[in-house]
Amino acid sequence: MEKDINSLCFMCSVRCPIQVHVKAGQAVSIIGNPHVPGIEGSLCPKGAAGLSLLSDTQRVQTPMIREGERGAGKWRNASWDEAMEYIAQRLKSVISAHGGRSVAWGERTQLSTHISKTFMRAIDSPNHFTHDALCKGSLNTACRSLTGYTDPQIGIDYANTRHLVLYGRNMFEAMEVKPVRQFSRAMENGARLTYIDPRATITASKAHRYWMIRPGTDLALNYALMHIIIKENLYDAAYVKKWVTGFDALAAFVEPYTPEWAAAETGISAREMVEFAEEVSRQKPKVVFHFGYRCANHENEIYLRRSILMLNALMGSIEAPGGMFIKKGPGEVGAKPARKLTDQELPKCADIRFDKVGTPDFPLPDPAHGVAQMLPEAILKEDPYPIKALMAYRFDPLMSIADTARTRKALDKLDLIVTIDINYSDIAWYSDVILPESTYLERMDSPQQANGLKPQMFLRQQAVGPRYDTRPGPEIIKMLAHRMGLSQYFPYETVEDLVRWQLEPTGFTVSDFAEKGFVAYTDKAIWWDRDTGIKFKTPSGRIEFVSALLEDAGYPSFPAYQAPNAPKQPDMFRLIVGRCAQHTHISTQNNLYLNELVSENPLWISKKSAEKLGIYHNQPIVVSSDRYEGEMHAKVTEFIRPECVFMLHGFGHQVPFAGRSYNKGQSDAAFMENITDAVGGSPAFHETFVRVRPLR
Amino acid sequence: MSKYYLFHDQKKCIGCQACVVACKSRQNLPKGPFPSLLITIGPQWVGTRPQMAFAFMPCFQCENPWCVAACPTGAMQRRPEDGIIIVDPNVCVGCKTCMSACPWGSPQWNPETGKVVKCDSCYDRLEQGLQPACVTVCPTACLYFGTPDEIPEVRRERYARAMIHDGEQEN
Amino acid sequence: MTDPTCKVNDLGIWLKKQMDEGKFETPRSRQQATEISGFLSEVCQGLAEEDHITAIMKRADFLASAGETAEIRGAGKKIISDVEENLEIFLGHIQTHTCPSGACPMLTPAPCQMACPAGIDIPSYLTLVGQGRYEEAIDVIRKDNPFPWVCGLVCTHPCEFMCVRARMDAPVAIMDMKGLAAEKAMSARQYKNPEPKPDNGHKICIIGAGPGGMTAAYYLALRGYRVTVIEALPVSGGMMMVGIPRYRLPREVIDREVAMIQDLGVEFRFNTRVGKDITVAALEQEGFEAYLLAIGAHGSYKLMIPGEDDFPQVITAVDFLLRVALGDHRPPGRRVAVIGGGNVAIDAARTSLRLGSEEVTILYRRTHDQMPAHHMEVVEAEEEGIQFSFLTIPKKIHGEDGRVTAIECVRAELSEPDASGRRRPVPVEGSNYELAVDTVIPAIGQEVNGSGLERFEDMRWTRRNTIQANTLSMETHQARVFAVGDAVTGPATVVEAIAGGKKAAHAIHRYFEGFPQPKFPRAPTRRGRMAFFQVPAALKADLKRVEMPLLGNERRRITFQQVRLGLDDTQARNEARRCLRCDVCIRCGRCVEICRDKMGINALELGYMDFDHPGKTDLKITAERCIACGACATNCPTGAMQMTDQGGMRVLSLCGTELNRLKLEYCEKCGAVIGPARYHDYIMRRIREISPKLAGKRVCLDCARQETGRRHVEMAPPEKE
Amino acid sequence: MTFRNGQKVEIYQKSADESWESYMDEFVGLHGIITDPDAVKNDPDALVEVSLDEKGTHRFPQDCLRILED
Repeated sequence: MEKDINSLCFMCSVRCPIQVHVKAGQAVSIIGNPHVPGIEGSLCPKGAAGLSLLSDTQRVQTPMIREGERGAGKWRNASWDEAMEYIAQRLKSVISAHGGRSVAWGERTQLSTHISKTFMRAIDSPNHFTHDALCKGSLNTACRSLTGYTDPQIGIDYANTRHLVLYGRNMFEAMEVKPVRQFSRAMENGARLTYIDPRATITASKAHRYWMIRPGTDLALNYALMHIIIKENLYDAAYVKKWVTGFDALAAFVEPYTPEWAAAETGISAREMVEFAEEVSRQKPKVVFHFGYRCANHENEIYLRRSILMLNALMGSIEAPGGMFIKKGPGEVGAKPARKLTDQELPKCADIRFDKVGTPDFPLPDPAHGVAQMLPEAILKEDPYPIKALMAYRFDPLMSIADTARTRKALDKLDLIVTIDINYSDIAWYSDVILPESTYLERMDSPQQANGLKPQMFLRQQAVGPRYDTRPGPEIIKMLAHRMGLSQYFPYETVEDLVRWQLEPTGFTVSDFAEKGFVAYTDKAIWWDRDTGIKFKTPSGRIEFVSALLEDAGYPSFPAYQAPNAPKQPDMFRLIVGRCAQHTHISTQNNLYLNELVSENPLWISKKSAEKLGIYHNQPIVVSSDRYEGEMHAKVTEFIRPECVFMLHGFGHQVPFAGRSYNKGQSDAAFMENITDAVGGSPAFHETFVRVRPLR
Repeated sequence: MSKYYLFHDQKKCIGCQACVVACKSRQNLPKGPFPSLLITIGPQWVGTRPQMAFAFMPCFQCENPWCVAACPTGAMQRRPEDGIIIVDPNVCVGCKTCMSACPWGSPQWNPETGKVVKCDSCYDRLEQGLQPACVTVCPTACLYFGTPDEIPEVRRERYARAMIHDGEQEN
Repeated sequence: MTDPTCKVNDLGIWLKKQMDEGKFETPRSRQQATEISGFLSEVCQGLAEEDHITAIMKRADFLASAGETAEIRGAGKKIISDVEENLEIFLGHIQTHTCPSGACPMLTPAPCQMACPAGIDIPSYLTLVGQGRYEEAIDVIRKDNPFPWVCGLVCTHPCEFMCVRARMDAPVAIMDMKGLAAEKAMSARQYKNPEPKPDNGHKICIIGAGPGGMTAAYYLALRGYRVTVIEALPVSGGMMMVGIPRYRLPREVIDREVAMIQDLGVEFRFNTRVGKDITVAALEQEGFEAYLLAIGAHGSYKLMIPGEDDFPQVITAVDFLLRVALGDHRPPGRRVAVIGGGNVAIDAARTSLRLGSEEVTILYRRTHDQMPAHHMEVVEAEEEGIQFSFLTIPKKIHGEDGRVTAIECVRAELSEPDASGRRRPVPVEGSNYELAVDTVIPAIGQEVNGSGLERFEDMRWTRRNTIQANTLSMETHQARVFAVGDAVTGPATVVEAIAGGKKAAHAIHRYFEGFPQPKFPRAPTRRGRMAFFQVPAALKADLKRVEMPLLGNERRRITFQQVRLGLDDTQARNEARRCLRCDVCIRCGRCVEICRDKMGINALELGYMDFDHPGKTDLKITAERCIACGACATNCPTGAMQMTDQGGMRVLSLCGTELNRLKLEYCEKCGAVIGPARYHDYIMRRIREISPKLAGKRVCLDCARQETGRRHVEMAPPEKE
Repeated sequence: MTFRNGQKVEIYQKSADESWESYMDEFVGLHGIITDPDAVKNDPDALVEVSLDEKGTHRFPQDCLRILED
């Protein structure tokens, strides 16, 4: 028997629609969902490697309970009952000694996040946090400060844009299939690409204009661009007049930031800046200054992200075809979204969060996600109170939070660490219990509310049964809740029950998804009227250059430009990090096919710097920061600025069971210092300096 | 040349290797063989622009295939119906002569089976009216597969389109 | 011949077929089946431990109980029942690393090892001897035979009959290599016992201190049993000591090896005949829980001719050799007639000569060629001056004054072959004559003397007057009583008795552990997979079997000095290199077939591979014809045939024999190896017609691909073209 | 028939002799070499030792053996 199952990929968090071909009960091929415009069968390499995740013998196959020391790798296989009983007993004793708030739950945001949030509410803990802040907490805050919307609520019309401007947004490597496909087509139709990055990536090689900017000076560039645009009247005056507040304050503020000044700071010529500003002005509003994807580089990150968004506003491109748009939900057409478990009546927790988000200490970050990198210090200093248990759900504090040694020290203080994961992640290896989750091909998940120009809803449908003794996340949490005596908040047995419950208010049923994998609330793109209808959610209802959110919290809307920190010693390099097309964060390095393509992360170092240090291409080198020293290989290249070095994120795994990735390359987190943008909430991953020397 | 033609529009290719992975996955291959390979050239500076190019290297399905001539066992065969060159694993003994004979390095060694594997243009998919796996998954749609008359005059069309748009926008 | 089948392999094949046919639709069951399949394959490759069985059964239980379809549950049940029914075979694969069926290539034992009744891992010890690692060689041998020195001197060596090298020229001198190992290890004080298991309290009584009884004593003692050996004679060794003359087997050799067994705490009681000096009831009183009868065959057949019982100078060979062994070194007479054509007759004759008899004649009913005695023994006897009188049938022994004076014989001739093809000696009427002798030693056969064993009432005897015993478990019909050696087989060989002793020790242990007794002959145990000797093909082919140096003829006639003087290190080193390593090369012929039939190159002429129809073997021809494509090595199921690149050469070797060696060429671009010129020439010839211009350029596959890729790209800014 | 060391033989039938054991049934049809004939007196009743191709060395009654070649 052969069949095609329309579902959602989960090799990364983008969740592209896929179609799985199933023959005699086995998944035999995966392609992009051909029913979805903009996908049409296509996949990225990670998506194409899905079957090797499914058949991987080096993933977690059964619940496991630690026997030796943490991290020593001595395990016994356990039944689900045994593992759940073990966790429940320990959780109960932690809660009875330290209260529900002593339990923290870290998670990579996903379709089932509402379930774990419900669990945490049920045990009266405020400490559910996600990976998001580590990726783009400051972007989230920046977006809210200007538009009242978060970044996921803002879309980009890649298909119709005439000019896309990317600040290190390496979109052809850290790729999302649909935007890549749409923008490739737009480029064929003449769309222009400007790419700004201290490192020349594949995206740079596709760009019409590439600026190898000095690292950390993007804000200087933007202040100068705004200076030019305002001075030369290159902005969309009507749009600004209608939808922007604080324009005059901005104009006054950028007055001193001339292109000549910025040229010295950024290494980009003033003439080029002016030409660029004139070009985008001609193309406006079909211009997108991309606000970024992973935006966690510097301590003033929020202000760079705000400046990018303000450039869009000056181009009048927010809520414009070929520009950006506010994503529309089912409410726009009078329909209802799927409900979530968190919509239930749940206990209200009176405690503050472990990361103090929402308190005067840390007012602006999004409490829906929290600030993950605060966890180690919170545990170590028991400030604001002791944290004693950590549930890590597809989230790895050891490799995602800067300063691994410090994080490990914090973990050592915990009475219980439980990991729910598909892979033997480093945190799984450092846990007390590992609960194996079924892969995305083996499970159904909560529906995905896909808001956009045309609100839709997608469903991950189970393609094949689980290969090992694994369970879907919602069922794992339900089992645990049951043991904790909290069943009343989890009105389902199977994921399908849950999905049915969630779909009830929508009028759709599970079977509606069978044919195409999604349902559409409307078939017509919804654009708000640019003269009257854009519903910004700021207090003023407009784009707030002068932000009430910031100013009310005591922060300036336009801080004076500060040059990036210089290295402590002249022989140090700024460490910058990034992604490649073949890997997702920390989760795919052990995948058979992806590992074969990219198995290690060499350190990019400029030819100039390498020559000075006597380092040749592929040479073993020692890289050291204040936090860590490790061996790598040098990738000597002309395509990176000499003051910085670069490494891919996600390597240096330390789990022997995941043999292909074990000890291959280095983890950027080990080198980094745990520094945070205190306003926006992101960590500053590009503020660590390292030394490099040849390995003797 | 088989009756089909695979065109790789290097301009659109971003070197992501989804094609390469899909190819391996379809044949369920272990570490080692790459029946299709993406070769990266560059980056190199062209003026102020870093330039990279990618060459997609499946089997070219030669008209007069050297691999077939070199194969002493008859395992390497050219399908009469469409000219696609396939290797019959039941006949292949792993002498690797096809690998050495092919000027493009197309036949690949499967260390698990001790036999040769190669790009067969996914003839099983073609028979079902589908496109080869590499073409199907390509995110930028830079791979085209079909009979030569079906292949679009990609470069000419692109030029025409660019002229129209640039005419609107630029001068 | 039908393809060999093995229950483990069969189950693996069946399971794979089920999976290929899509019978395991749900991934969980499919995964379980895949894992079972993997475990089965490990069992078949000798990579398994005993917990593999548990692991297989656990997964099969899952399929049988939680399988989603009736078909899957059925498959689970079949796997369980197959494993349970054939547990002996499964465990055999795991414990012995051999599968005598031939279906599991990695576990197929060498013919020599299979032929050895004791199942010694001959290829392994030959390798060790060839490396001068005598102590380890002795350890390997003693895992299966506690008498390497004895067997190194007097074994009938069935192994050499089966030696594959014999199909090329002559068998490897397996026995002599063993003797050398024992001598060298003993001399270097490296001949050691393994550590026995702790005392388990069970008491075993072994009756008879011959090779069978003492072998059982050795293996039982190692397993922690308390063993007592009861012996009627004043010496240990049984027939080894009192049947085999000293010039073949020095007493010290037996004594040293017996001492090793005594060292394990085995108690010996000499001069004690059961039923006479001690009763079975008394033994029961002592608390013996099991008995092993190893009494040998010390009775003699009679000539049944007049005069046989009338003179003290008529003495059976058995009695004569016993007497000499116990120290009576008087010559039996001046003119001695020995009657019979077997090894014992030769032994009696040569012993007489050494004691000073002036004329010793062997009288034999049939012809020289029909003598059952070992050929070398006959040759050596002839060299020493023993006379032979063939086609001679004794009729009567004459004497005077109570002394033998002559033996009357009649000449015989061979009949036409009868229905069974047998040519019988037929007396020639009137050809009687007398041979003047003063001593007659009949050596026409032995039998078991079972007196004293009457108390083992349930025990049964065969029509050959031997003890009836199951030859797999050595159990008799009497509970707790086992039997081995000549007492079971009738007069047989030392190594058979040793094999029986080892089987009996296993069986007695199984009896105490409550395990069922084996239903099939136990496969021998592979003790390792030794590295190959690297030997050039020409040397491999030309190395001749070592010639054992013999004691000078003059000394042989007058002393009991050992005749076969033993090998030296260099001889052993060369002899070990003659071994074809049939423990790895299973002679499946796949390499030959591929090279000849598939590749059409025919560079492998390995005629020795066929047992029934051995053909010509020419190890040197490979170097002339082979193109080093490696298909033979790729398809070799055991890794016997290997192709490696070393020192700038591509080398094809079969179990270390370097069949071909070609200079490597290198990629002009990156320096990677691209194989030898002859290989490329072969390909060029095949493609010449369609690529006439291609010549000279040598790049590796990766560079060829990169090159092509480079030629295919355009490097230009992504603007208007 | 007398058997001599080194002769190639076939187990061509089951033996009627009491010393034939059931596991030997599967030896029928196999070839082997005489490794220890009755070494004393060519007794047709004696058991002779045969090494079978790949199946080990055993003692057989003579009525199941047939000489393949000399």
